[in-house]
Amino acid sequence: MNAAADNQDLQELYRELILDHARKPRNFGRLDAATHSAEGINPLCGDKLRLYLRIDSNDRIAGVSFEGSGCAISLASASLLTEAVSNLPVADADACFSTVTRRLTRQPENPAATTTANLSKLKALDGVRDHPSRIKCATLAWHALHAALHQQSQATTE
Amino acid sequence: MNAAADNQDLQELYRELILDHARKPRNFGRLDAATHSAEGINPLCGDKLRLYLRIDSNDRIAGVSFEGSGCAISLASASLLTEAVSNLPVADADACFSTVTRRLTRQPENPAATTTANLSKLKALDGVRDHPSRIKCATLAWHALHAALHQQSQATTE
Amino acid sequence: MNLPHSQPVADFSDYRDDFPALQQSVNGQPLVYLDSAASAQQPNAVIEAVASYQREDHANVHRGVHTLSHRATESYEGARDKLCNFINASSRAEIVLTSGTTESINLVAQSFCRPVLKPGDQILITWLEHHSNIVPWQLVCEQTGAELIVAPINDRGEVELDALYELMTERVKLLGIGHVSNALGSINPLRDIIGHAKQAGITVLVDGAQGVPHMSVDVQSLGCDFYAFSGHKMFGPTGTGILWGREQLLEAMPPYQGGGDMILEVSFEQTVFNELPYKFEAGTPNISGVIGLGAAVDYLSGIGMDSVLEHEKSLHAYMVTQLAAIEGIRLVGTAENQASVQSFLLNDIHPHDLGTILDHQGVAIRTGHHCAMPLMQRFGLPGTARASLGLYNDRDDIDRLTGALEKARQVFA
Amino acid sequence: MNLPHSQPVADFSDYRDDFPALQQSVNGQPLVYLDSAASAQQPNAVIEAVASYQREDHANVHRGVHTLSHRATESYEGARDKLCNFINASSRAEIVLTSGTTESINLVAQSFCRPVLKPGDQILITWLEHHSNIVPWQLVCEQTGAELIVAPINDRGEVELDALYELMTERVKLLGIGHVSNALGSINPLRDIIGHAKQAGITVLVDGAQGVPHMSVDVQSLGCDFYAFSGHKMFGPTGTGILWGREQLLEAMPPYQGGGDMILEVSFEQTVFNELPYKFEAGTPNISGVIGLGAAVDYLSGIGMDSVLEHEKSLHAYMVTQLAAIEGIRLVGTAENQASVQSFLLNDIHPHDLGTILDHQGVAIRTGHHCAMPLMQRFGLPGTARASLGLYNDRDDIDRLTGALEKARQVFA
Ligand SMILES: Cc1ncc(COP(=O)(O)O)c(C=O)c1O
Ligand SMILES: Cc1ncc(COP(=O)(O)O)c(C=O)c1O
Repeated sequence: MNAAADNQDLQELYRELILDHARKPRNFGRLDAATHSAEGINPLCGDKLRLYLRIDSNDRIAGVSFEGSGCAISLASASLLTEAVSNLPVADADACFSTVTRRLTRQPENPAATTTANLSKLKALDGVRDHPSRIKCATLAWHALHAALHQQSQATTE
Repeated sequence: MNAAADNQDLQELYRELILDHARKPRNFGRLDAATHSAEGINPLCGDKLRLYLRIDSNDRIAGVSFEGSGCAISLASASLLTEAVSNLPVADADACFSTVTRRLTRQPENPAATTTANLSKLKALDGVRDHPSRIKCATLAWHALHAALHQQSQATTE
Repeated sequence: MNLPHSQPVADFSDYRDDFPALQQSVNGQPLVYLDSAASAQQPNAVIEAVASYQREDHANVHRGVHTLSHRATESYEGARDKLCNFINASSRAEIVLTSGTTESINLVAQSFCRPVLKPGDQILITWLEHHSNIVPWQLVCEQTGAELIVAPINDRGEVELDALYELMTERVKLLGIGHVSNALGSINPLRDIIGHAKQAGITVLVDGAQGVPHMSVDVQSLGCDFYAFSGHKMFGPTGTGILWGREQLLEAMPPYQGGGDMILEVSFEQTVFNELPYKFEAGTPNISGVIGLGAAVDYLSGIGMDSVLEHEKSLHAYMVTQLAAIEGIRLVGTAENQASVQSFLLNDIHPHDLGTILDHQGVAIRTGHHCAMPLMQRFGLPGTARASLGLYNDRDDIDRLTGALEKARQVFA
Repeated sequence: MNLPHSQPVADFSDYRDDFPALQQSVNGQPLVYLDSAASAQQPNAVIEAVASYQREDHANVHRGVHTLSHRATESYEGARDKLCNFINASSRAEIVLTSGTTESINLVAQSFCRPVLKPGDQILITWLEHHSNIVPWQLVCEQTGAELIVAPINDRGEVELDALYELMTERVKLLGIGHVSNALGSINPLRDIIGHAKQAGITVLVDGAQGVPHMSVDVQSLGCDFYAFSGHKMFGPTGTGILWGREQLLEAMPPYQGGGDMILEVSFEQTVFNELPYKFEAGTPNISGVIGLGAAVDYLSGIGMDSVLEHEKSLHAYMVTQLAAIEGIRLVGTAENQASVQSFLLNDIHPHDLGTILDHQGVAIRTGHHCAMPLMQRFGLPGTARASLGLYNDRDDIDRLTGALEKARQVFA
């Protein structure tokens, strides 16, 4: 990050990792042979993305991708999501949803939601916790994940 | 008026003449062979009265009466009105309307509105000028008169 | 063993000091405000909440990333949460913010009833209702060919329950009923009435304009389907109101007004409406008013609505005794279960004249038809004088009222 | 000989001091408020008018004989008179008080259009419109089978007049058009447009939400039939709005909502509606809000709307020059006649991120679709960043904006 962003807070929010994932989102595009999908809409800023999942016969996420448009935070969060939940069992992915959204909204952890996933990269999103108006951007893709896993077609953050 | 009404203002409003006309309204009731009539409604307090006129071939008010219900001020004003305009030429009665409503609302006199009617008794209504919320009670019958003279069916004071 | 339920009555004289409007003189006399059923005064906490919001936090809500917009949104939505708790709604999605009881009822008439009403269908109300719980139904009946039917009341001003229940046939699509009559103070036995309506499969809207300011309201335990009330009668700002409705019903209703905020996506081909409660909140809301209303809820919660009811019941009983002692008085509305409001007449003095004479003595009452003309017709009256209580009134106010009435009697003697 | 029309520009820095919200710091920096198109800040005169009304004069309006009720009614109706003068309406009967522009437009859609629209009829709008001037028409078209048609705009954000005029056939029952675009700032050539519409026999509603706060408006000389605007964008309280309509049209329209105040007489057989404007004002109005709005009108009249326009035009020109100098900026909305609003993008930074970075530096702008999604689609954008001016802004604000944008560019470099 450029030195001109002299503001500590701002650096926390727009970390290199976030900017990198926002510029080059991973697993971007429609997923062939998706079995599940859901749309996430953030009416606050018009962010809108669609998450695709291919869940195999072992209830494992064999494929994941997203498409859509949004701010750096929501794109980066979606991109990081696809990396985190790839190859996870469905129950584990659901636990990720719970863990991540609770952390971002500063709620206590849910002891029932345990996951084997590596969520360390997602700490890069922690900066939004000091930007209440941006938390919904960071959680948007996760709500879409939750909706897709639970066979709902749409999630909004309002 | 009883001595207990120790308030000057209140005495001004509820003069003996007003109370007398309110208790025993003159020319009360439907008028046989009325040629003109109009209803006056004061939505503020639900006062509602109907004014009847019999205008003869000389454009003179040969008969006048009213019926309805209302507060002391509106009844007394209507009663005084019937006395004042009885036997007046129509144009004269219209001038009375103008003179009385202007005086009660503290507007300058209309030099064009001259009348031969004796309006001295109507000075008893002057007390309402210090009770803005009651002025409409005092003018209600006069608006009905104006409406009747001008062939409208209804007048309201709002 | 049961613990006693009654608490020591709070000292309400302290609360009175919170209301700046009550500290003034009117026509040379300390003001006695007995017109809270028309609109209540506001405590400093509400006035200051509105002013400080405007001085420090104002911006448009819901769509802004900047700090003020976020602060405004938090306070505005925070007030919704407070209202949700206050009436024990099961979800904030059920709290639709409107401009008042009147708009809340019109919303139900137009969005719930209009799309489904057919000729032959009926809307059921009672003779006690305020115009706001009559005219919206008349309009929708005219629009759809449905019929408005009215349950009778007795001479004390109580709904005749047997007759009401008899009218509850399968033709009735909605019952609109007041919680407390603004003109007579009668408190309807809602649990009973709603129970019967539910058995008959009838949707129930409660006009709670005079309920919420005076007693604790739990919409879930009441069992109704809609509950409408106004901010300005519960010590909050004008231009604010609430429609509580069951989520399921609200979900199925089309929006009432179109505009900003109530949509998720607009295109000329297709518009997707927003989630509850936003689907029913088109355009920039009354942000400062709602924030003030939130402060009013805090204020009332601090006192406790059960204490408020107890205080007002005891004051109402005192008022009835004192009024009854005046020569020539006639009480209008003598329901067994009554509080906070008393209508009356004095000899043949027109209520309007009574109002003026009392005003002269610094006593503010309402006179006229109280937006309940059919009720007045039922009693054969053009109107009544009405003294209505708020939590800030006390026995001195009642004594001033009766003293002023004595004078009026003498003026017209 | 003509006297020169231009006056010396008033010193607007004095006015800025009247706005307490602008005296604060946000995120450690003095606040620069560039979001007045969403909602304007209020001068002390308005905040104090509301608070002192509540402290001293509050009661319900229109129906009370007591002193407070009379005072409240006088102030409330006095505000209506001020609004009547401010937009040069020919009569106070034409000033319908609503909760905002959105409600005003819905009122026209439901009371003017709904009863007469038939399949085959059309409502005409433009691509520039705010959702509040789109969705109410979509709803009424769906209710009646009429069709919503949309006049195109060019890449500068100007309505294509030829195309608009071509759409003005006898099928069109109403034209709904904004005075000033809230997203792009384009000022529509209303006189021309209304002239054409009138020749085609088309009723015209102007969405004046962004007109009244920025320039002097004379509804009679504009020649339109309805003009809708909001209090909160003209430095008054939220929850207030105005529908101006020609008396003749309003007279012929059925009421919008039913309730107290909008009736003369209610019985279960027949209800007689009140006169204008009360026929359209059901229930207790936003009394304190309207009184605050009256104070806002006084405040604006004291400055003079022509001075406001001049001030904002010159400031807007400065803003455009300064923005254009930033590397990577793209101005969205470059109409020839434009004032008070500027939309833009910076490189490929999402507007939302821009908003956050600016907020960090104390600069409040709006980002997103500005309740004009179809317009955004027209430009192929998910949204823009928008800086909008009020009379209190100055060149320093613009310099702070451009400085903050430079930083944003660097963060995302
Ligand atoms: C052009 C335009 N029309 C309509 C509206 C709606 O106004 P309100 O939200 O006050 O009803 C707005 C503001 O949001 C606007 O800018
Ligand atoms: C019983 C009742 N219903 C409805 C209303 C209407 O409330 P509002 O005027 O606040 O819409 C009132 C008050 O006027 C009322 O007392």
